[in-house]
Amino acid sequence: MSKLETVGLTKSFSGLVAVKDVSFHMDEGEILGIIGPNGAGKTTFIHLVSGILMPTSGSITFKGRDITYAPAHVRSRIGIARTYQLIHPLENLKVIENVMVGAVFSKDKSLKAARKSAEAICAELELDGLNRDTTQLSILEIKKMEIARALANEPEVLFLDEVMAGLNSDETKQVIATVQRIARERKMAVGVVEHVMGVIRELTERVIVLEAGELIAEGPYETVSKDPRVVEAYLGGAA
Amino acid sequence: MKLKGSYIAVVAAAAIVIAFPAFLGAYPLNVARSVMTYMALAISWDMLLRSGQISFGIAGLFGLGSYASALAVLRGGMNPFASVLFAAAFAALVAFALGFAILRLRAMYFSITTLALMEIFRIVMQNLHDFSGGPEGVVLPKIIFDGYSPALYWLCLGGLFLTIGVSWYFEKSKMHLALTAIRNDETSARSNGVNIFKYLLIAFVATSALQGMMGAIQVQSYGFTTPDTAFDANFLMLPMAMALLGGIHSTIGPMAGAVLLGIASEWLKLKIPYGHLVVYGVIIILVILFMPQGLFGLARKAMRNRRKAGANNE
Amino acid sequence: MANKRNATLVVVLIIVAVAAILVWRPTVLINGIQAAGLYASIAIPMGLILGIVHIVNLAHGEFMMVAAYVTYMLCIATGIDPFLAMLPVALVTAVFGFVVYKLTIKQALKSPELNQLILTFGIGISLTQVANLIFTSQTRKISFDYVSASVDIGDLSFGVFKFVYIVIAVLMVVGLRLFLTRTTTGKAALAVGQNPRGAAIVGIDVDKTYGFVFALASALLGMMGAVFITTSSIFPAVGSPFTMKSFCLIAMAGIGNIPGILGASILLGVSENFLKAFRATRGWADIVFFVLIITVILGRSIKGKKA
Amino acid sequence: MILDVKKLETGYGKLQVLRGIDLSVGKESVGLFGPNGAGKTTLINAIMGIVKPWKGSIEFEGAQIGNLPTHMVARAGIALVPQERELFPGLSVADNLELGAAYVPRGKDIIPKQLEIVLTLFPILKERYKQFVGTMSGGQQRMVAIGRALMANPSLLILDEPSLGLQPSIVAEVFDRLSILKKEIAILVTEQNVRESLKAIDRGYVIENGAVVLEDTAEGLAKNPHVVSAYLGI
Amino acid sequence: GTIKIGGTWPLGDITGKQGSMAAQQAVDEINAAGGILGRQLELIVVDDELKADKGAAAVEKLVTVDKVDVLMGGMASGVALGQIPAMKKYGKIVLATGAASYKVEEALGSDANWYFHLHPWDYNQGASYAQGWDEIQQKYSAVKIKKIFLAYEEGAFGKASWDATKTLFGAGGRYVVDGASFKSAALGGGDYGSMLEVAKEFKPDLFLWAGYDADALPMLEQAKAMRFTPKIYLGAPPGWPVGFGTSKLSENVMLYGMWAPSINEVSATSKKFYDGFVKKYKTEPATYFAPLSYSAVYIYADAVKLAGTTETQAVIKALEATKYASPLGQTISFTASNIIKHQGIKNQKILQWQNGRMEVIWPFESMTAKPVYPFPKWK
Ligand SMILES: Nc1ncnc2c1ncn2[C@@H]1O[C@H](COP(=O)(O)OP(=O)(O)OP(=O)(O)O)[C@@H](O)[C@H]1O
Ligand SMILES: Nc1ncnc2c1ncn2[C@@H]1O[C@H](COP(=O)(O)OP(=O)(O)OP(=O)(O)O)[C@@H](O)[C@H]1O
Ligand SMILES: [Mg+2]
Ligand SMILES: [Mg+2]
Repeated sequence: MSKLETVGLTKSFSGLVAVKDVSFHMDEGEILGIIGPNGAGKTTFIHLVSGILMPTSGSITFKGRDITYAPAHVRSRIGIARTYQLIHPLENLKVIENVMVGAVFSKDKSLKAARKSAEAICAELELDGLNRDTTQLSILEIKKMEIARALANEPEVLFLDEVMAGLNSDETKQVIATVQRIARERKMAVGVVEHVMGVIRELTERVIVLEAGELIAEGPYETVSKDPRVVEAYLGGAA
Repeated sequence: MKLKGSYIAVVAAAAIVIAFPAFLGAYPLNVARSVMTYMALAISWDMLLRSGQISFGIAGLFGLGSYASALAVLRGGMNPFASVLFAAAFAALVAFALGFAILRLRAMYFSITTLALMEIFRIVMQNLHDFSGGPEGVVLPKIIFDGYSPALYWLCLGGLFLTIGVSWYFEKSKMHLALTAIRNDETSARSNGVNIFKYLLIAFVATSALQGMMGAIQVQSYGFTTPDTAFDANFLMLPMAMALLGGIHSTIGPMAGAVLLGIASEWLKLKIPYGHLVVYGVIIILVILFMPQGLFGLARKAMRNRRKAGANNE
Repeated sequence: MANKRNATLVVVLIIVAVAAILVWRPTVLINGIQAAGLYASIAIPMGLILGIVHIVNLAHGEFMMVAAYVTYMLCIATGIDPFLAMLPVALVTAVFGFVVYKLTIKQALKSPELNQLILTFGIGISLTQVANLIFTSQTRKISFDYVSASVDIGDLSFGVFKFVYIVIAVLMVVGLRLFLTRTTTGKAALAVGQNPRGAAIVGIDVDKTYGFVFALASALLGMMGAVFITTSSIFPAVGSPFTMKSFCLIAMAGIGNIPGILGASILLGVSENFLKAFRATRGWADIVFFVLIITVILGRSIKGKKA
Repeated sequence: MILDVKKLETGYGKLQVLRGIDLSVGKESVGLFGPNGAGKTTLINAIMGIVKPWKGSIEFEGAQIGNLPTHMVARAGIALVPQERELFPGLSVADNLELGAAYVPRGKDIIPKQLEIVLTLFPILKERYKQFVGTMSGGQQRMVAIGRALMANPSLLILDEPSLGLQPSIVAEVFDRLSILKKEIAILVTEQNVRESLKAIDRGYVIENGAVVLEDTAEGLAKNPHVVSAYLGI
Repeated sequence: GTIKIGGTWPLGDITGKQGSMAAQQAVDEINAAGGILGRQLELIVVDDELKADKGAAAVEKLVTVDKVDVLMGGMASGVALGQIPAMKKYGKIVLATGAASYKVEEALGSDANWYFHLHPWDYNQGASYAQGWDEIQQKYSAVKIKKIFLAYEEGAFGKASWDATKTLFGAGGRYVVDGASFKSAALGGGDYGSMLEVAKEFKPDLFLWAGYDADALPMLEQAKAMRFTPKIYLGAPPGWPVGFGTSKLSENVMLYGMWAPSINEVSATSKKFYDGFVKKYKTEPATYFAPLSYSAVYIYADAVKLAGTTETQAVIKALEATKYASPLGQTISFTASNIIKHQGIKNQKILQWQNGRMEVIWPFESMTAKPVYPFPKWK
């Protein structure tokens, strides 16, 4: 059964259609790649699904429940989490508190319980120095912290918007392995937006391709990456 | 161990403050009341500030509380003590109703709207001649405790303790996480399940109730109110300056700032009868320029450095 | 975005104006527009600073007060007309604004906005109180015959001099608009306002730009202060009510929307005078100012949410 | 040498990040690699005058620039594509690009020519010429940032992770462009996308923990086992 | 030791500033003449900052810390209201130089026999003007007043004036009274257009405005622009702008007040006060708060002399016998008002700007010039 499903999802910004009639679904435990040219609407799509933006038309269902216009915090509480393309640390909170936010408000945990589960998640991601200020973190650590915070929501569906961007390949591999493991353990559906094709190849079983807001291709990476439309619009000679 | 130590310190400090009337005269008690009133306003203002919302409505809610209490006694024959609670509840109710409209606003737009509301409250009180006494205000038949200084002091102190308590709760509970998250990054907060509106509303209603309560205590202690005294812009700017001076986003900072500015203003006035406000203004300027984190920030920094130095020595 | 905001203001404005004429009170429009000119021309320099340096200058009214006293002293000493004094006064206040910027505001630019707010509040207190020490709270005013210049239409006689303010406001709006959208310096100022670090990276001198904007706004305000003494008494606290008014007008127009300030001023000026025209509502005229501000701000936020 | 950095030490507050960096760039393209937090961006910030050097010297075209304010460094002929992009969100693409050139010497004269180059490289920017930059997608904004730096026609172009967030085809084009440019000007580029960037550079440095641990030609780096395992894995 | 006088005034305002200066002048004069009962006087002034809580703290300090023998001063009613609880608590003698609002009297209640109110209450002022205009109309048959228009500022001062005017002039049908409020320039207003329009339509014989000095000239200018020319143009601000008399527009404007330098011609005390003030401070007294505060010191000093002690009850007795020929051109003594027992001045003066000077035209015993009537039409 699909965890998350959209039908005819559309978003326009005063004339410019950023997401156009996108119907897609995500299943339990799958890792889905979302690729497409710059400005194709990937980030906007995640904004729509996570409730940061409201769609112009179309519908979104989560486990059979219509959530098209549900506010963001409600979606987080029922099990949709995400990270952001641009980092969003809460800089007046310690690292551990940053992670606790997810547990406290999405899962209504007490501060004590939240701290415990946050510590566990951080350990899993190999993030330490939890009493530091976020300004002292490197990019890798901030990204880990944001993944940890999203995981602390204990989501059933998780979107990662270019989390590996800016990491070197060593670091990327490490993050990929962790995400894969956690997704498997928790039977979580994960949507990954990336421009580094190596990541997509390693991580995902199925890929959807957006272009100019439209879903133009779908399937395993190997197939999709040979689709002439994808090659022309997105990969160029680089594939 | 450490926790216990700070508890003892807090209890001791509270005991000393409660015992003040035993060894202080009417004048220091009067100054203390004024300082405590500003302190409570500064703390309550800071509590909402922790969510990033800069309210310019302190004086408005303070004034509203003053009028609610005075009119409840005068027109409704309410007991003065009950009227203080009534004023707090009334301010909370008004804040609750207004909150639905204005808590969607941010930054300067929120500030201006709260400022405009304060002016509206003032103009309404000024124009409802028969009900609120118009520009000349209302005089109560008698003041609470018949003006007995220590009792007035304790009443005000009670209000302050309550404010400190609520603020402390805000610091230690998940309100702290919620408000800080909202201040730092609303998008991120929303995506992590924080119901922004709910927490803003809680903070706005709670702080408004405290401000209204302090207004009621003030009016019952002086026995009169007018639109100009109840909605005095000083109740707006000074608490802000005090909080900033002491260090924002904390309970102790606004307290330190209120003591410093409150006592400085009284002292300057006695030393420089003509022109003390010039020096007052200059002090504010200098403190902001040279202590941008406030007293508390400075202390925090010093402590951190000392701790670091200690760590290095090991 | 800005155009849309203005469009809303214009529509509301027209409705109010039509209503005013319908009940046949031409003076509502006359008085309203005269008042609006004064509001707008004081608020616009503040809007400029807020839009670019992102400082809410709570000493704004006090800056104008300083300009007014400078003009007053100059006119008393030399006997010249305030309109002639405009240029020298603008020069003085530009320097004054620049010095205040360098000595204080510049040092606090990196601090949170709240620090700047309280800083300028402190500057405001200091300026008022220094003026109070030098000049006392007793008011001063020079009379000029032309201030009472009058026009008769039928039974109706009204003063026309105060239209000078709306002229000044329009000139400011047009001038600033040309400056900000057509000149490189203007665009650079906007760029600095949006991202100072990015501006430095492309070679814009951020500090100089801030200083320049402050000086420019102070000069405009200085000119305004010079003309202000023709129609208004001056005293140390004369400026402070205008700080809040200006701040409100800017919020109503939306930050960075300078033409909108003029629109908001006209809307407010006319509505205020509309209420003042009737006995029953006269005392409530002040309230319209604040009610309108809240309405417009809330209205915009709801519309913004939907978009 | 166009840029000469000697024994540079600096950091933030009390935190030292760079511990004596020596680095030089001639009329060539130089790559700067290293793990997260190694200090690449800090080095670039020091060159740009965004952080002040504690010790050591920075020489550009024979003159010391270590203590110049950022805008003077830019006017001296260094253009930067910052890691965080640092655009003007409320200005249009057109204005952002124009400001890239407006404040460098003789910048106004070269605007039409440079604009041509930028718009050919990133056709989408031509389509979105009047759009506010703040409403563009992450990758589109990166293009504006690169375009803005190209507008200045600098003698030294510094790019801090230019490929971040760009789609593969555009990454390739950007590096193609750099290969052409390096014949005329000096280029310093940091990248996590080492594989792609090695095609466009002549030499490279690997920085770890605030110090240079390796310096070699592009071919040398490509064969270096450490580089292969840490940076060329994916 | 010295006899200590505690004064609270708003020192940042010209009224309080000069009030406190004039009180100091009186203290110096008395000390130079040997003091009272062989003791020197000492004036301790605390700024009330125009704020109720500050004013109350000032009273607490003066009484409990400085241990003064008497309190005096005051200007704003709002501050007085804040001070009254503290004053009641101590029962020290108070010589109030301000606080015109009847609310203050209500707050005092009838038992406050230690409170000596020098300044007239708002209703005293109104009654006094009604009497004044009656007498003027009797004496000068050309002066005929039927319609009175009051322009009043929106605050407490204006509102009180309006209430008093309505009851005192409106009653009995002798006068037709109308009015309109305006926002004073002192509080950010300064547009009188719509108010003047109403006034002009009403065609009053007497146009009276109750506002502040900041309103004086702009209102005249706008009235002129609208060609509004009542027969009597009368202002009732607490003070006038610097050099108002030098403006052409000021000619023949009438005003309510208590004191003007022209009173020097009819009162020796006034002249002594005036010359002393100018000599000491190199500036003119700008409002009546200076001579009033000066009077307060003398009245107290005389009472102590009479009582032969500073003991409160004795001094209260002595004060009740006060007959002080004040610089205000009238003799001050204390009689009952509506609620309190000790009200000093009850009547005001009607003056007129003539050739740049304020001339007293009523009461006739301190008259310095004849009224010019009607108010000249604009040229
Ligand atoms: N608020 C907005 N107003 C107008 N246009 C917008 C707005 N937000 C996004 N867009 C446009 O919508 C399109 C999709 O943007 P989006 O950020 O979703 O792209 P993306 O696929 O995430 O691209 P990238 O890979 O570069 O991050 C872009 O063309 C962008 O310019
Ligand atoms: N503004 C700052 N204040 C304090 N510390 C900082 C600041 N910027 C960077 N740092 C710290 O300096 C170190 C070096 O950071 P820098 O950004 O130069 O690394 P980098 O090599 O560019 O890494 P990345 O690949 O993540 O961009 C890091 O540990 C970082 O935490
Ligand atoms: Mg994106
Ligand atoms: Mg970097």
